[in-house]
Amino acid sequence: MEFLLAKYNYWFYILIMMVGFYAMISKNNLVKKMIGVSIFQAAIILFYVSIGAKRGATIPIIEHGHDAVHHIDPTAYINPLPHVLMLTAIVVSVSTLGVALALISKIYAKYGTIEEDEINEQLTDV
Amino acid sequence: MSNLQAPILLVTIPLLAAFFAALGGMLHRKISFPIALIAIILSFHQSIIVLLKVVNDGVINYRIGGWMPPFGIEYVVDHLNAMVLVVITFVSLISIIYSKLIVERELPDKIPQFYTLYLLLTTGLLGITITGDAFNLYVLLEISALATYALLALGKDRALISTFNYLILGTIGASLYLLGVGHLYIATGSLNMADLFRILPSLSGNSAVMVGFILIIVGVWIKMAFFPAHGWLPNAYTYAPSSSICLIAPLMTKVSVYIMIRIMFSVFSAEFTFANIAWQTAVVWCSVIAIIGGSLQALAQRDFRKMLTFLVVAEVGYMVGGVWLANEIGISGAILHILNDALMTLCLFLVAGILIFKTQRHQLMDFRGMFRKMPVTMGAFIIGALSMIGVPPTCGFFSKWYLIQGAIEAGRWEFMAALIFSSLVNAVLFFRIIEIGHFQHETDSHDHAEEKISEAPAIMLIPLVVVAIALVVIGLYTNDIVTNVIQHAVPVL
Amino acid sequence: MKLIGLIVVIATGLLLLWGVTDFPDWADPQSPASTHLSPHFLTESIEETAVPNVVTSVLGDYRGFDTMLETTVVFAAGIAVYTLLRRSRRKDLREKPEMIEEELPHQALIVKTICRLMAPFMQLYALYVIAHGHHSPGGGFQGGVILGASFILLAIGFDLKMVLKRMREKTTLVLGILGVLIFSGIGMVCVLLEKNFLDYSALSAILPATDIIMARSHGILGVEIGVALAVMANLVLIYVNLSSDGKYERGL
Amino acid sequence: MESVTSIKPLLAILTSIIVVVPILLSRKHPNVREGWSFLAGFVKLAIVGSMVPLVLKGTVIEYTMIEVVAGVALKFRVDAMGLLFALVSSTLWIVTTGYSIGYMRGLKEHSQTRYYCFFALALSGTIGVAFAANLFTLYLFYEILSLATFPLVTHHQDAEARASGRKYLTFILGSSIGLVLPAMLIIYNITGTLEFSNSGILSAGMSKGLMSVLFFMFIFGFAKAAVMPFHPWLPAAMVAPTPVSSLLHAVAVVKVGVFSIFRVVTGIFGIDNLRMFELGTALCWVAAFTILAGSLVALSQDSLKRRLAFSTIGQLSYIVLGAALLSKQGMTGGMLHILMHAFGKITLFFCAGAIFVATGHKYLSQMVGIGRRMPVTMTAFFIGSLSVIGFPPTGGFLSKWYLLLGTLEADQPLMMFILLSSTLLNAAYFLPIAYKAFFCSDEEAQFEQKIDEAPIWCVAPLVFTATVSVGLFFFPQPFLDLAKLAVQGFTGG
Repeated sequence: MEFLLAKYNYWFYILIMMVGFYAMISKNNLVKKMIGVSIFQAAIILFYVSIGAKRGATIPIIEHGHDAVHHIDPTAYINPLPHVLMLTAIVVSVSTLGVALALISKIYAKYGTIEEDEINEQLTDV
Repeated sequence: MSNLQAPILLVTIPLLAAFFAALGGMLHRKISFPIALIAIILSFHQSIIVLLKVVNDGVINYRIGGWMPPFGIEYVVDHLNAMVLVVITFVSLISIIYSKLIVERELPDKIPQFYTLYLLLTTGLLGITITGDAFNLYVLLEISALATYALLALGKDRALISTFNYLILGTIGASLYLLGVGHLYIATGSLNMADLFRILPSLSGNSAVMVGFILIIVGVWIKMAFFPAHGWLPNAYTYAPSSSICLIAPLMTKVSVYIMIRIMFSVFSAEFTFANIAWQTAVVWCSVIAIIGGSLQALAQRDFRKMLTFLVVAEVGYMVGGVWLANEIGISGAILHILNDALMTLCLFLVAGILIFKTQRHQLMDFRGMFRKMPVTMGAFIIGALSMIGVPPTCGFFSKWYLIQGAIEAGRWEFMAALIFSSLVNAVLFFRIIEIGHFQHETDSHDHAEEKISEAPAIMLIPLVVVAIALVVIGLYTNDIVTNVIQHAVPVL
Repeated sequence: MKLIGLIVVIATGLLLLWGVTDFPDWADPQSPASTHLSPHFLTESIEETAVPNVVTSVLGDYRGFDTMLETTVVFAAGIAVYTLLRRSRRKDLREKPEMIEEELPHQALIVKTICRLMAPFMQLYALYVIAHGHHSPGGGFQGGVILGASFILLAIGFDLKMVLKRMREKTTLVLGILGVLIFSGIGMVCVLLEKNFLDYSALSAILPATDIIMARSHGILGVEIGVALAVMANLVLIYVNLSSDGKYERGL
Repeated sequence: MESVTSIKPLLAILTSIIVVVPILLSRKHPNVREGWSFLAGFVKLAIVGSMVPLVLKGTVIEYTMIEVVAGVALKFRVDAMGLLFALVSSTLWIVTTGYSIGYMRGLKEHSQTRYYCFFALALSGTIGVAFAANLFTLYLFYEILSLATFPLVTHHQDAEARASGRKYLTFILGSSIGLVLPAMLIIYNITGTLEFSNSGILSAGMSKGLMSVLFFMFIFGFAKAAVMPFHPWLPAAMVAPTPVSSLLHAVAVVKVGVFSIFRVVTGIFGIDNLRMFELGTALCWVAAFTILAGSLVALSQDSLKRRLAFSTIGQLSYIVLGAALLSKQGMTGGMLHILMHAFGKITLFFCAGAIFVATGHKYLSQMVGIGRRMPVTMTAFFIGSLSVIGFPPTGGFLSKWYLLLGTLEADQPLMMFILLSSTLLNAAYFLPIAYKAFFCSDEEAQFEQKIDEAPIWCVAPLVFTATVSVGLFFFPQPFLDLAKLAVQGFTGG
């Protein structure tokens, strides 16, 4: 129990990620697939941000930064690096989503549907 | 500290040019081509400088922002990626010249966008190759991926839906990679490859590290279309516009293979990677299936481009299998094959592009009478085909040579058999086409009046001829390439 | 297919679970991630860049190159969407004559008014977020997104034409390019000043009365402005194209 | 053995590659075009001939171009055996060029430029094999020859040519990629070199199983030697124009096959090893079977060229047998037979072609009494037959004599019996042709008693080769010296 609680963030990220992953693989609707992708990426972000957490620490903005040089205690602030990385990852996922939606919108214009099986039917008919 | 700027320039020149191509394109659509061309020529020049420097003086480290790694991002150029960089810029240069007319015909109203995306893709591939930071690699992976999606989706027929599938799988692959990097980060606290390499041996047996390794490798496999995750590639590449496929098909899979090699040996170590014999065997068998399956599928195709895409899948098997043979010769072969396969795939796709440009078609039957109509194109085609089959002195023979030597050394007869089998199938594939080109005429075969030669324009033909000549020259200089470059890139086992 | 999917998902999940067993506990101050790199950033940030917000200094300077590339990602996405969707030929525009005349947004007076009132404040706040990123949570991305959102809000509240009047297609494109150009341009200036790429300390040579440390701080600010522009413009670009299907007419 | 470095071997090979350019340029002027072919022929012969005195002194001429893989170079080495073969091929190229003029123009064939180009290329391949210093170089030129002869074999570009071309490539290319290539790689892996050495490069310590497998991979892999069951391509290739059949499928291509076997037997495996493992005897049986079966099948053929083809299959195995006997006299005989059979068989093919040009007949049943119309041709045919049968005073007698001595020396009386019985069979399928041509009643005769020969360009070459066949009986020097010298080298005597 102790063990489970100590890492509960990580258990949850896996759970969320697998929900997204399943949607990506198994959903028939292209938009739902993209929702899956978004969930998947959100889970990764959760994972990274969890890495950055530190007990008893605050956000990584140095207090009294512009006062005279004084000792800074690194344990007082959480790890900034994962946050930086995730800013990037968020942007990437938004970009991917944008391009994917553009594709879906073109697919819809061409086939009149965004259900994968119906599109495949049309393709095999030709 | 004024030091060599070539490593960063070769990436940033195409990047800046992408922006200028987009800006210039708004003024006049014809401006973007010269901008892109000049940028890629400069980048090619820089990559050669880097290669020579590495060969003469050894590894180059470049600290971006002047920060010490692992705190800042670092570029590391060693023998392995110096070679890949030259390959990328060379292929990019060849196909940008080649595709000028095709772009003007295929995408007349999207010329500036095309060149912007083209340059971004080149930047992405170069950056992936040169970076020494695991997370930076992910960002670049996404740049190249986004550019690829857009370029592929401009194609005809099924291009949209197959690009969408590629997008989903590509995103899964990249996300798994990112997740894997996260696992490494949580276990080590570092993102710099060299730093990871230093720390990881002390963490042997850590399950987070193991999972990280598996995630990264699987992610990269999906990206490179390695069996069994190869399904997306043939369709995505078949329907792509021929202007961009000459850049994408030769490079994307090769760069992914490069990432795999980089991760296996420069982040993890050879001892870690090859610790488990069962895994090794499984991967080699997968590549055997990829090679045999890819070849057989190629045999079943009637569309020239689709046939080539299945060959790309088979060639991925060559490289992955070669690396996982876990001996120096096999790995040398795989690295050599990155170079050789990029060029031969390029050569064949250039031929496909010319065929489409001239006839608007790309079935195998459309090669009818081509030997008479386009002798130069077909000459280059034959050289490319021989290289695929593995006939000396073309370069394809030599990478096969090393790969088979590696297979013998490792006692993996199944891999050797697969390679020989694929050579034979390739021989059938290409001679079938040569036969069509040689025998089937629209007119009577005993017609004395020579049919008019109608070649493609010189701007398309010259790049093709250059590539064809390169195939032979590189073949002949294999030993120099191996001793000067590749030998230093292979980890000591 | 669904069954295979399920199996793959469960297998992956189990693999990940196994990986977690060797993770350090959540929020453990002694975890490698918290002890390897981050103390350096936390303790040296002020000394080396004069930026108290460590996230900003890492984002803009230590890992500035990542940030530049992610700006490029947004740009790439913008261009990709634009390339895929934007219709320029007249023929395409004439297609699809059936447009459902949805009058609702035009009549929603309350919505319109609130949107109109909100927009300037949002933009002001966005500028604050960008400019104050050195000292408080915020920075180019966040500011850029808020800026972009203000335009999108207008587009939803009114219609696309209203936004396009204020921010033309060309302006959007130019701003998007300009943003990434500012970033990479600053990087190149550093190279021209014979330092490494993105080494802002080189800027002290051309900025009046700045030492190396402050040059870094200013460099970060310049870069953040570039990021903000690029993110705003490209988000708007993506939105406009997606919502009007590349016709730049009506929107949602 | 002392060795000299000289660029001559390379020049000899390049002559016929370079001449392709002027041939192509002068395609509009047939006389100039053929002039170039002649010129190249004489230059080549002069280069090859100029090396004779040196080699007869026991010197070896070497030239290394470039090291392509560690320990394996593109390297030429002229020794007695290679020079003997090169001398034969380049002499006969000139003769055949003359004959081609008569034949191709006589029949108004199409695509003559292509024909002469590939002919020249094929010759380069042949000389390259003759001068190869290692297995890699040999393989390279072997493949060049395979590919260069494909357009020649399928010259007519009709359905029959297509089917034959397919068979041709399947056997020739398939066996060389599927069998020779892996065998070569395995040997490289074991020994680290591919250089031919007089005592072989494989050590006696190898397991018998592996050595036998490798050995037969080579024997069957060099399918150009047409050892059964890898022979069907040869009769199929007879669809080619007769000059092609005569030079390539009596001299260049098939002799390259047996020459390669000779090289591998002596230079790779080494006579002592083969003796120890009794592989020579095994090969003897394979060869013996091919000799008898080839001769028996030849008896039943009505098409003259097919009969000649099966006769060739049998005769080639004489040479293989010569190698397999592993005795001094036997090898001398085998090498001499390369020469003797070449002149004899080419005469016969020339005659077949001349008959076809003059009368349009291909089948023996249509040639009764043809001696009345074409006495010169049929006399030459008779002499050629005698030489192939091995009847004095023709050159064929000498080689057969040495082969018979070889069987005695090797203590293989059964082989001697087979040789003798095959001689009877040879007589049985050749002599009736000549007999019926001259001695038949007026009712039987299908031709008028009026001399109407083929054009002079056709007849002169065959008269020449027939004369040489006889002449070689009286003046076998310097060929006999070369053969003896070569054998001395292998057996260390």
